[in-house]
Amino acid sequence: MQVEKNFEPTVVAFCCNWCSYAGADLSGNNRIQYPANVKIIRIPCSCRLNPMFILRAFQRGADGVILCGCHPGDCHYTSGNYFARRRMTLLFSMLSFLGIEKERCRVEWVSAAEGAKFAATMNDFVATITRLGENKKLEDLRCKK
Amino acid sequence: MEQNNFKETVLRISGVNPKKCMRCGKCSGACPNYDEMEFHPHQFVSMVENGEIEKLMTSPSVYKCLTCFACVERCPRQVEPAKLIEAVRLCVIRQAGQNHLKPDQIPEMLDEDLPQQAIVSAFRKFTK
Amino acid sequence: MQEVIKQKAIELLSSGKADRVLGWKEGEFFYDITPAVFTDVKEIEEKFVYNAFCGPNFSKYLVAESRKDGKIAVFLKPCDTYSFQQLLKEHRILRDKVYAVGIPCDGMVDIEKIRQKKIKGITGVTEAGEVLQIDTIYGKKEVAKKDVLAERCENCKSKKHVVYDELIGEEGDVLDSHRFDLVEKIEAMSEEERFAFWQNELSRCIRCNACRNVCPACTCEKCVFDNPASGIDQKAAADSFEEKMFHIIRAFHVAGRCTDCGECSRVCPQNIPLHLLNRKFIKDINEFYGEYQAGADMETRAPLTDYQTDDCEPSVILTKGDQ
Amino acid sequence: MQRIGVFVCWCGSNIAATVDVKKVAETLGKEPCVVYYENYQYMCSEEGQNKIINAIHEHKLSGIVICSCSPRMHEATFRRTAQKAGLNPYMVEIANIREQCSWIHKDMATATEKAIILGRAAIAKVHLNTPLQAGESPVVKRALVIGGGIAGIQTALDIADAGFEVDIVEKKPTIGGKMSQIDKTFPTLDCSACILTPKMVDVAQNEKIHIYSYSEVAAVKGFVGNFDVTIKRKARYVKEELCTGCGACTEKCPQKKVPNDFNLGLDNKHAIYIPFAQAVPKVATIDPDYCMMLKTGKCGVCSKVCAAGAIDYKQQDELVQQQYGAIVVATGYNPIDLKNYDEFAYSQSPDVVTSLEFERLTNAAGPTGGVLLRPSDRQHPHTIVFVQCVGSRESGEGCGKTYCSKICCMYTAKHAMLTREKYPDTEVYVFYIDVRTPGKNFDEFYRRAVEEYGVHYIKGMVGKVSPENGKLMVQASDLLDNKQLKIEADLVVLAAAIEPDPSARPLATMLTTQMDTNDFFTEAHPKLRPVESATAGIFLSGCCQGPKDIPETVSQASACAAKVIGLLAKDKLLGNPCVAESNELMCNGCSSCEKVCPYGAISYVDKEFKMPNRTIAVRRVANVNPAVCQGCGACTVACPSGAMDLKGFSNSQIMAEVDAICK
Repeated sequence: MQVEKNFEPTVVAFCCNWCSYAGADLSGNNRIQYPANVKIIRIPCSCRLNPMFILRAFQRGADGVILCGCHPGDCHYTSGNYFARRRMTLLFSMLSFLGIEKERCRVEWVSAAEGAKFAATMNDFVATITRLGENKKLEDLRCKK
Repeated sequence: MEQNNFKETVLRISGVNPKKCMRCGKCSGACPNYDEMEFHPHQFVSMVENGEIEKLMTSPSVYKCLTCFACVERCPRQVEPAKLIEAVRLCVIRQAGQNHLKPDQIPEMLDEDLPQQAIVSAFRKFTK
Repeated sequence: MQEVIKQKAIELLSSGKADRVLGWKEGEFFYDITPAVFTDVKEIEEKFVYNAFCGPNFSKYLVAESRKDGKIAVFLKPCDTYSFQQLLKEHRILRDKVYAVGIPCDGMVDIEKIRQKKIKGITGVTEAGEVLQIDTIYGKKEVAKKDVLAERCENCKSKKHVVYDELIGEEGDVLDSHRFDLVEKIEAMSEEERFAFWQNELSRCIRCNACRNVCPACTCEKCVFDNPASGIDQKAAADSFEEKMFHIIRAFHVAGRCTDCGECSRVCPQNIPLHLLNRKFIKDINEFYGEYQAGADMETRAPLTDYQTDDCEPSVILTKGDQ
Repeated sequence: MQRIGVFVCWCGSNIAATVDVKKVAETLGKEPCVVYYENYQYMCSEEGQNKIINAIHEHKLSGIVICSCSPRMHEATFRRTAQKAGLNPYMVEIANIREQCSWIHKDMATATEKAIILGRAAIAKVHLNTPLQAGESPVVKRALVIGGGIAGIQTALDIADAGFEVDIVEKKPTIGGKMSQIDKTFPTLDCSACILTPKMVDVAQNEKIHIYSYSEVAAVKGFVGNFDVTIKRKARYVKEELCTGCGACTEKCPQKKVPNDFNLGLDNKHAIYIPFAQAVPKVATIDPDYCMMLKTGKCGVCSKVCAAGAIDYKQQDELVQQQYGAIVVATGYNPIDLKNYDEFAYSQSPDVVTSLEFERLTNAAGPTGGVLLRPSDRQHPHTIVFVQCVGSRESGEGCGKTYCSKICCMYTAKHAMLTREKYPDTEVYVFYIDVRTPGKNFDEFYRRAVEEYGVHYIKGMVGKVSPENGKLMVQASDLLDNKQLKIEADLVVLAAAIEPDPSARPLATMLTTQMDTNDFFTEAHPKLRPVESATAGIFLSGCCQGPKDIPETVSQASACAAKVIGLLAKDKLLGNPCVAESNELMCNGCSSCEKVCPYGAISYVDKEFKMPNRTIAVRRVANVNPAVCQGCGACTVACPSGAMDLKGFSNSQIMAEVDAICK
């Protein structure tokens, strides 16, 4: 795919309040850089992420969506991320089945102590999305300005 | 068979994971033929883990094991030492002759009166 | 078989075991069978049918019917019993208001498949064992029934009735079907091919909502697509994305609850193979979390309301090759 | 229509050095419904907070957005500020432009642009915010302790000491638990009864404590602060309030062949019994499986000899209903059943005993009067073999437990030491895999057993025990000397693994608390909340949470009491208002949400709905208990109709944020 030179992807990161949002804060505290393309939305738990939100993001022009939550077994609510894991696995599989680039969505477990991992994950994810280029398959054209 | 692959071979044949051993010695405690052995069941496990297979292969201990499976039965961590010993024995057999018998040697050994089944089982045994 | 079932319907009604009977009657055309609630014997004698076009799955009607006064008798084909039990499991049907009669089924016929055999002007179809005798305005024709079975019946998953009060005929078995073959074929395509395939299929969607309206898993009191507060309400598909979004969300909503009854594809006026989306979820669930058949029993937890601590990670999708 | 105020903080230079705060404020000021904007050096300072308060008053703001540091830092601060100004605290949203913007970006243009987008998302969300009120629920000032062992006793005493009513439910006829069966305690070797029974008396005499002995919890409803518990008082056929515990009945009862469970079946008791002399309550109990009167209607001796007239053969099980603010689980442990360890001949020889049985054999109040005698022939044993780790630390594929039972190393050292002290002519062998002695004075204790008392510690597991000619042949390997030993022993003592009491599993279901695969209760956090369960208002004390020795159990019991007191001291509980809420009109009653709720906060009710044509339909709908819901949102996604939504993180709010970011 031809990558535009100055393509700046829009990446939405859903972070659970207890681990990953804190992990993102920690990467800030430690001044570890990651691209400004990433915009974080705080949710109480990874299990709060409705697949609808991911589709909505793509519809409105996001190029990549990533969900970060507590590591399996460490969920603040004991089992939320286990449910999220099943839901996301099935959703991603379906998107891939429909021919959507499967790298556009990702789930990563980031603990409150893993500031460096958060930044590394975001660097890698943004690089992947930049390589994939603009999300055309899932975009609602009406929303394009 | 390559020499340095002995450990891998033993692990593959036996399906045993010696890392599960917690060195409790219940296998050796349970072994009815302990006194006859140079290396005891628990040593088998640690020696396999340390890769000292050749030492085991040349030890008579391998043949002192009665294969009673008391150690397998009693092991609290399902390490199954007897299966390791059996695997070492197989290593010895395999190394000894690769194939004791080749198929083209069979016709000349045939005897009219020899039952078919005996030929087949002999072939199995000697090619092990 | 039609007579046996008809007599049973009459018996249930006249004995007072049921106040209403949910059965099939002819619609506009002989092959266009519609569900009907019968309340008197005469009506049953005149109109009740059971033939190779009785596709409609009654389970969904029972959500409303079981809440009315009196008891309703219903005839359920093996695959219908799965939907019925799934709805029981979700507390959508009041069990004690329903008298369920399991009836045998040896496959429903797809009229389109007969037409595809260049048989035109069809005026009637009669079953004669393995063969269908077709009356047309050009004379009589014959086709083998197995050649014109609906897709879901070709790949019938079960002849077993999982729940009933009474069974007509003998109990069948769960079958080994090849229902995932086409899903596997699509999985084996390249990403671009898959996209093109679905683009071609889904772009035909006219958002008539027939698939949703017929689906026995879609019994929501208010559907998210009709709810302005949901943020995804749509009355019509404005572009290609919305078709996808509609069908992805619909498939996701019924994931783990869809019994693979195939009604969605049966009613689609645009012949979109919608059941493939549901089957993809069923196949994934089976592969990732162990075999699960929605509606097969009342106890097993639905896969999306359950988990194992060692479930696979979503990244499993990435490593599945190009699917 | 909202009237929104935007406040951009510089955080000194932390934000202002990389983000053009003025531009952010001005740009966001142009957003719809934003009627006021400002930027200031330190928004969280008193001066900054006053600016916010003034702006709320002056511009009649209905919602505010603060672009500042992480909400994990100052969300609570700014919510209080809003509240001071009379604005609902949940009308505040924070855009995190420090940790997630200025600190990670270097280019000012990029950072400013991102800060604006983050601000926009916060504004989009606050548009849809609604004032939330934290629900209040009253607290019943009474605690329930389930289990009357040392854990339950200590917790109850501490709670009662703080002035709250406590009920103990104990399934046995007396409280005391396992500790009452133990002879001496390590590492100080003080007599167990001497330290336990005074506590039991304290419990009995404490006006705040009520004991339901010979009782079980039958049902639990409700939630933190308001549990509704049904207690089943099993019929003991003796009127508790009349019985004086004189013991006349137990002496005269003709049925003497009842296995004495208090002595683990090592001797017999009567069909009417008091478990031991210091039992609390000291009340007789009839064993209905053995009492001739109850079985055949012929006897009645106890009734005749009872001067108090306390015997009541017609007594029935009784259900008691009681409200509690907090529930403490202290169900304790049991040694595992050794039926699968036939290599140790436990079922073949009475001289192979568990450690708990050994305790009874050495206890002055035990079946042998404290003289160590073999159960088989009542002879003094001269060689005793102790086997450690029986059923502990196994791979989990067999019948044993994967965990270390923790207490066995120490009590075995104690047994070995006491035996050598009392009977120096006895040879004592301890077969161990590892000796684990972390604890104050623990390793010293073990070393004393070896060095001063001459206990033979041998590394290696026993492989086989076989009874031969009245002796026990113990075959084991000595791993360090690399030889196999055959010891002719008189008595073999097995340190059986301990497991949670079987009553714990059904109790966990009733309490909607979580358990691990070994049936130990799971604590809310393994490090920081070790005595609370994940379910609010349910606390864990003692071995029900994991293997523990007495000192550890007592300290956990007191910690548990502190948590309970903290809860009961409140008159009202203020909930987290960001909880799930079900829209009854849309709910299908399908139970999907209930299945994913980790707290059991969702229940179902049949509700009447007015339908067209004046008809009424009854539908099953979900009901969220806001006091129990913790606001994770799992239910909102499980709900197919979208009836379930989460306050503070609603579907529309999150989608508004998505839209603002993706624009």
